[in-house]
Amino acid sequence: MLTLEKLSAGYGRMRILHEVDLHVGAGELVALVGANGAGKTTALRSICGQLAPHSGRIVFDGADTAGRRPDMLVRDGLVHVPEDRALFGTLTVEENLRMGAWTASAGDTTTRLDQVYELFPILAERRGQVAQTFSGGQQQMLAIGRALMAGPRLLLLDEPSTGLSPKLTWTMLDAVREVRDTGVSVLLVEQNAKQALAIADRAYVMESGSVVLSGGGGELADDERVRKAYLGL
Amino acid sequence: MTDTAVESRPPTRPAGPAAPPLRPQNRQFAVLAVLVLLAVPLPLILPPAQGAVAVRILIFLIMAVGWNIMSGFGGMFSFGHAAYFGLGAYTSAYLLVEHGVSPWVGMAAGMVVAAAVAMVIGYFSFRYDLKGAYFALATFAFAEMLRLITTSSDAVNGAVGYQVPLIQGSSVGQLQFPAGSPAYFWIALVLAGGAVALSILFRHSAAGRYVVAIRDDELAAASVGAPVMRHKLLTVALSGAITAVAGAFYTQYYLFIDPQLAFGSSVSIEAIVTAVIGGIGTIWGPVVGAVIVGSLSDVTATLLATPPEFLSFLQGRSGLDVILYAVMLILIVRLMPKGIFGTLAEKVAERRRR
Amino acid sequence: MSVLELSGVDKKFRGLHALSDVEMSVSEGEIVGVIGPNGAGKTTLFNVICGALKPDAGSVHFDGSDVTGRKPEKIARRGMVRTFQLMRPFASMTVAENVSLAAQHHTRGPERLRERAMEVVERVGLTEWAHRRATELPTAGLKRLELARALAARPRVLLLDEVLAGLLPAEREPVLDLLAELRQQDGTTLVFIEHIMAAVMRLSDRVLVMDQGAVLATGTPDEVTADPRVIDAYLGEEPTPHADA
Amino acid sequence: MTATIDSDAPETRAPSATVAVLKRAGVVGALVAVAIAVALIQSGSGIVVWQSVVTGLLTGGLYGLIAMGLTLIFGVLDIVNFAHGAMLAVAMFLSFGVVAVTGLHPYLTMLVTVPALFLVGALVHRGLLSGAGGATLENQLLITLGLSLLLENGLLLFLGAEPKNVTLPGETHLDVFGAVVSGSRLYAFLGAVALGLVLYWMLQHTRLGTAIRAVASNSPGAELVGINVRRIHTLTFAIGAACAGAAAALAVPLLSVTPTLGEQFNITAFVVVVLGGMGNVVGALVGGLLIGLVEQLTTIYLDGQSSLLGVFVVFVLVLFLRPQGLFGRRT
Amino acid sequence: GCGGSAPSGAAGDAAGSGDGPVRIGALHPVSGSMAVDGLQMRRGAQLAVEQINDSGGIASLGGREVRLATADTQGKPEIGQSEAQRLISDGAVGLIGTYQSSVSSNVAVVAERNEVPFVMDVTASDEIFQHGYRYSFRVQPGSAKISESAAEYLEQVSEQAGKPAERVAVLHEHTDFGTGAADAFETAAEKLGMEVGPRISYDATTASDFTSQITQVKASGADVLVVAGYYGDSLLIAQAVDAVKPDLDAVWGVSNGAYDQPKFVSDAGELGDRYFSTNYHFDAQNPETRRLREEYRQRFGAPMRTGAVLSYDAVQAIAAGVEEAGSTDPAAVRNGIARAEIDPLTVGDGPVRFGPDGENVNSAAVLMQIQNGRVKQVYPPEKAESDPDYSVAW
Ligand SMILES: Nc1ncnc2c1ncn2[C@@H]1O[C@H](COP(=O)(O)OP(=O)(O)OP(=O)(O)O)[C@@H](O)[C@H]1O
Ligand SMILES: Nc1ncnc2c1ncn2[C@@H]1O[C@H](COP(=O)(O)OP(=O)(O)OP(=O)(O)O)[C@@H](O)[C@H]1O
Ligand SMILES: [Mg+2]
Ligand SMILES: [Mg+2]
Repeated sequence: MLTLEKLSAGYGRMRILHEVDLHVGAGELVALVGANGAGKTTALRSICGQLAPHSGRIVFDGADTAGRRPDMLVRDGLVHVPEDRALFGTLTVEENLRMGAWTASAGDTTTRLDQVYELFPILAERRGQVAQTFSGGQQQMLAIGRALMAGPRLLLLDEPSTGLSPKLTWTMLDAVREVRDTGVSVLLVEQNAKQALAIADRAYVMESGSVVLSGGGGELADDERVRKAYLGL
Repeated sequence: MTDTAVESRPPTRPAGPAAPPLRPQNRQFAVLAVLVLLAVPLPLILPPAQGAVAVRILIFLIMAVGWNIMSGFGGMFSFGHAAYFGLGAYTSAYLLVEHGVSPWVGMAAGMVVAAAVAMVIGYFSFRYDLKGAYFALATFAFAEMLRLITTSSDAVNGAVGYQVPLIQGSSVGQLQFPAGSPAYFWIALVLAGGAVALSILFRHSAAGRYVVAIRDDELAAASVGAPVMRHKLLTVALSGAITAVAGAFYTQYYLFIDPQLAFGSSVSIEAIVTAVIGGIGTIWGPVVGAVIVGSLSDVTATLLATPPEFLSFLQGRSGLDVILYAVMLILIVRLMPKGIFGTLAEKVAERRRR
Repeated sequence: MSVLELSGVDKKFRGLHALSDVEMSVSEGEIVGVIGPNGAGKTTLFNVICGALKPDAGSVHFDGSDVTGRKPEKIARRGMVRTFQLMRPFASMTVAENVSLAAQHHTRGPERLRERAMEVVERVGLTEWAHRRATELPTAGLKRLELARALAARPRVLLLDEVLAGLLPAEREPVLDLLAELRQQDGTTLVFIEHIMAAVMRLSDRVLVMDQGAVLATGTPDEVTADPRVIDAYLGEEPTPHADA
Repeated sequence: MTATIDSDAPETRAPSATVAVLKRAGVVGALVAVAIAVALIQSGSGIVVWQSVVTGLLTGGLYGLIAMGLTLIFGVLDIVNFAHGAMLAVAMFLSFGVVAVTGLHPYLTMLVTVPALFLVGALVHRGLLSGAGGATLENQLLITLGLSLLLENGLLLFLGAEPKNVTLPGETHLDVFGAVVSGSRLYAFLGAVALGLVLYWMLQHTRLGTAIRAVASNSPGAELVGINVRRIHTLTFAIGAACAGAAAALAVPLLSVTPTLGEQFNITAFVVVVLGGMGNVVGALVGGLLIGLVEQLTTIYLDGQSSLLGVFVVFVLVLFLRPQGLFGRRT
Repeated sequence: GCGGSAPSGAAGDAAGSGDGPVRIGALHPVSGSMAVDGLQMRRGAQLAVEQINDSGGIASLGGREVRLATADTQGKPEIGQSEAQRLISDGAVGLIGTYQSSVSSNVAVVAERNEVPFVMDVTASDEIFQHGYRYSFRVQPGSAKISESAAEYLEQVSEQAGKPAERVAVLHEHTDFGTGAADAFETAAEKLGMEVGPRISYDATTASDFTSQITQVKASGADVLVVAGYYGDSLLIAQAVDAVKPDLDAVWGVSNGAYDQPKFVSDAGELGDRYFSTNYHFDAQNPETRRLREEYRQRFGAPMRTGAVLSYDAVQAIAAGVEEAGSTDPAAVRNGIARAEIDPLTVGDGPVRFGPDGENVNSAAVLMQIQNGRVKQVYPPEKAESDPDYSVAW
């Protein structure tokens, strides 16, 4: 579904990622963990087309994404939930969700809206509320809901548990798993390594812009080096 | 489980460039001196009509230097510099016509008044944290208020404005010379040179460095001890004072001032256009801009008044010169988004780096 | 004697309680680590201390005098200087100019100023970059620049916001050494926010743990890392098996 | 965003926003009432003040009408479009031309001016304002300024400066409790209200409108849901220009059509935009009415002063007290 | 050639020594908001030059031709000043212009310092003539003169109609032009025993509706409304008068930019009927004027305005000055102009003759009224095409 080949990227001349190789298979939930500033977000930004790579290739669904803007990639089914959620703060919940389905037909919009409301009932309850008055956790749900509205085939999630209480974190990660179970591939960036690894099929560990470890989710969770890389313990 | 060795970042430490001179202003002063010296014989060479254009260029230059200090170095985009220009013009005209005060004293008084008003406007705008387009519109509103108030205020002759009385012969003290006298150009040259010198001095002073840092990042500057409000006020005061010089000299050269000429929005626009075309936030941008903008309208007018053969169909079509001017304006901005000097300087710097 | 003292500090952003009733006291020459989950309010705390934000309630005392709500530049000039988590270089200036700007309020004359700046630049290891534009620096360089700029302002209390984040383990060492040396040689008091626990453990005399805008715990590094509340809120524990996992 | 959120705040905040707007509207209304009362004392003639109020509101409608396109552009694109007045002039000439050639009813010329200006707007945005050259405030200012000079003098060059006038067929005057209201002004006012409502409806209830608001609210976010942000920008600019087209057809019976007529409205329109809150079309309408009133009352308060003085004083006060405008949100 | 190739040195050299055409400089705003009038005036001057050449050029110089050197002031004083300088250094023996008082003020100074005569065609401000300039002349009556005539005519016409004006409301634009006219009118009217009030000023650049001002006039019970304004605002005022229908005996333009224009008649239609205007005006009784205006209409497809006729007269004045002086030395031309007498195509009390202050001693204002869709001269009787109809249309 998604393959990064020796991807280097960064901001301006500043290079953050160094020759990253990474793969997400169809229907796979892959976790990407690493410390603050390791470059996880930068990797996601490059994949979704916000950031032009310095070198290397990003192949999505068999095609190189070079030169494609995020809105084009959304049409192909690659949807990114950014770290800052990028919600439309002045729009209502329902408007946010409907905007999520910008590329979809009217019929799809209605069915997906129902699905999202079923997944996050709180959103249905608050459908008329303006997004910027939402709490952090609610905003995070809305962001994921909005992404699902586009009917993604590959979902990039950047720290969806940020700002969530432990309980909500589990709800969230459960939801992510449910999404995966419907056949959507997921690339999940989480600082919350422990929990991310628990649900992931496979995982990569990143440090200072490079992938330093990879393997099955469970395997990595037991790895001493992962504990060290993540918590510094 | 795959395992990759921990890679460290490749060492990308180039040998740094050499230290810049300790006093970069020295070179700029040298360039300024050369420019001034080159300009001195101009009024003797140029035909009188072009001599007048040259003086106009110098007035634009002073205005643009003033604007650039506040909006270029300081990043506070003023759309109301007519206020300071007008205060300079009116203060000197008022003192001269109503009280017979020498225009030189009037000029100094105008600088003080303009600086004070700039600080008041600035204080309120900064206090209420107006930024970007809002700050620009606020400065515009103040300039317009001054225009409207002078227009209806009998104390300064209302809409009629002031006409500077003609004297016989020439007098440096009265700042008046026969028509076409090179003295006007020379005095303007000294004033403009002084303005540029001030802007060089300011840019490299401790205050100037603070101001640039505040423009780049206000909070970061404050966090290392830059007194923000004080330096912003200092900047607008200096900017206002320099612009007032242009206003006072304008009055003495053109011998006539009215509210529209002094405080009209076209004055503010001229200051902006000149500085932006030249290169905002640079020492030489306003200089380059003044030469280009100041002569642009003359060139287009001359071209259209007596067009070359293949353009003869243009002769006498009104509005065409302004259209030409507008097209050039848009082209320059589109092609050189950092102004003529700014863009060229960047290109040179880039080439040097390679 | 405590050089920095916070009592009852409260800060709200609209409905968001970013700091609630924070008490904190730092003694002269002490090194205090501040940890806590993302969004716990650590940076906000620094912002309040240094005058970038006015607290809604409570007071900040520096060196015995009340500096609550004073302007950032006043506080900086008195000797309490901070760095920024999201680096904020002066984009139009070179590295050396960035640093000398911070030194210019206590240094006269361009030669002295340049010497000062170059000393500091050297100290953080940016000598090769001294005369390049600050924006050309890589992340690690920018972090160093943040540190250098703060040092150049001659701090007595230095507040560091994640200066190690983004540095390779190898790159962290000299910075840690520098910080230790600062206290030793100059007697600087350090308060630092950090997620890299190894550094927190090694450097701090005392650790302050924040969560949801409040102080969750304080103590020595060992005490804190053993505190179940801290493990629960920040460090995390062994994965708990989930319902259907 | 972890820290505590007051648990029931979200529910209460949505309605409280409307309450706040209503409260603000109340304050504004009260201030206006006081201003009118003072004017009454000052002038001593009820009918004069009443006529001023009516005239102020009618002229205000015209200002609101002209400001609507501007506020859309300002709010979504952050572009201070100095060429808006010139585009209005272009549209007025077009309207005049259509009336002169075909004898169409002036209001029907909207069928021509709106699409034409839409096209002009799209071309201007694509050609001049998008991309790096049009990125900074000062560059936008110079480009739109150059454009306004270009349009004004283009009109002058090809159509001459002779003022052109269009009369409304069947112009009437109504008597509203003693105040005189001319039909054309009333229709323009109603047109402004209608256009405001149409725009409001478009922005609030259509897919495109929601997308425009989405782009204004968070353009990276909009890109991430598949919206072509640049296209929306161009579209918004074009719609803003088309509003000038609509305004032109409504205002053409009221004004002498000259190449420079836009200058007169540019500044007032900017004041109205800031007053109403950027991007807020209904705010623009309200702001317009307010400015219309302020102008009229200024002439009563300050005899011999330009009515603009009052406008600027109000403008500066609003900027200081509420930089986000009367009905805008602070970002 | 262009300015750049003009010879340097004292102004007048080129003209004095050359034997090419005699250059007369014409400065008008042919771009910007005043462009219509500017263009009209430039063409008027052009027609004068052609007329002079057709009738044999300057006789005292052996039939040398005259040429018009034109310049666009853009309505800006500083452009006007540098353009004036350019024309002078290109060898102009005299200048005409400039329509706007602020531009004329600047050009007058340039003329004075270069010692080149400057004959103003349209320039309302009287201020310029208070400095004792030797080289400034003006063909049109000054603002004060027009206003005084307006008051006088008002008194006489209203008296004759049996409805003597007692209370006069004044509506004027708020800059130099309108305020000056209103001030002078007020002084003169009060001297004649009329009461002036209310006086209402407005900003012509922003005003777009005058209903409340006219309501104020209506409420005041004034019986005459004096309007001193430009074209657009005066038209709006007429529309407001039509809407409010105040109880007036007459609407009385003073130096008004609209009420004596054929264009106003077509733009305002019925509303403008019976409006009065006191202003300088082309002499509708003079067959020469008729011929000229006819030619203008044929050549340029628009009616010739008074401003253009004044420019025609101004060029004639300079040509007469050259003729009189027999020289192209500007200083000599100046003296020639001061001595010359020219038959004007504008209304006057006699030939154009300049007094020591530079003003045309025989300039005069005439009262016009819109009657049956035409602008007619109605007062004083010796200039009248028909009798004034002291009444209103509504
Ligand atoms: N817009 C930007 N411009 C310049 N540098 C940036 C920008 N965004 C991020 N960086 C830098 O790139 C580096 C990697 O950042 P990135 O956000 O990818 O890390 P991350 O692994 O997602 O960290 P976190 O866990 O804190 O989200 C950081 O050092 C950061 O400072
Ligand atoms: N200016 C502001 N306006 C509104 N909310 C803010 C503002 N600054 C911070 N916040 C919010 O306050 C909370 C605390 O933020 P703060 O930056 O202090 O966290 P932190 O502890 O430094 O987190 P991190 O470890 O991610 O840096 C966050 O929810 C943040 O979104
Ligand atoms: Mg991240
Ligand atoms: Mg932080």
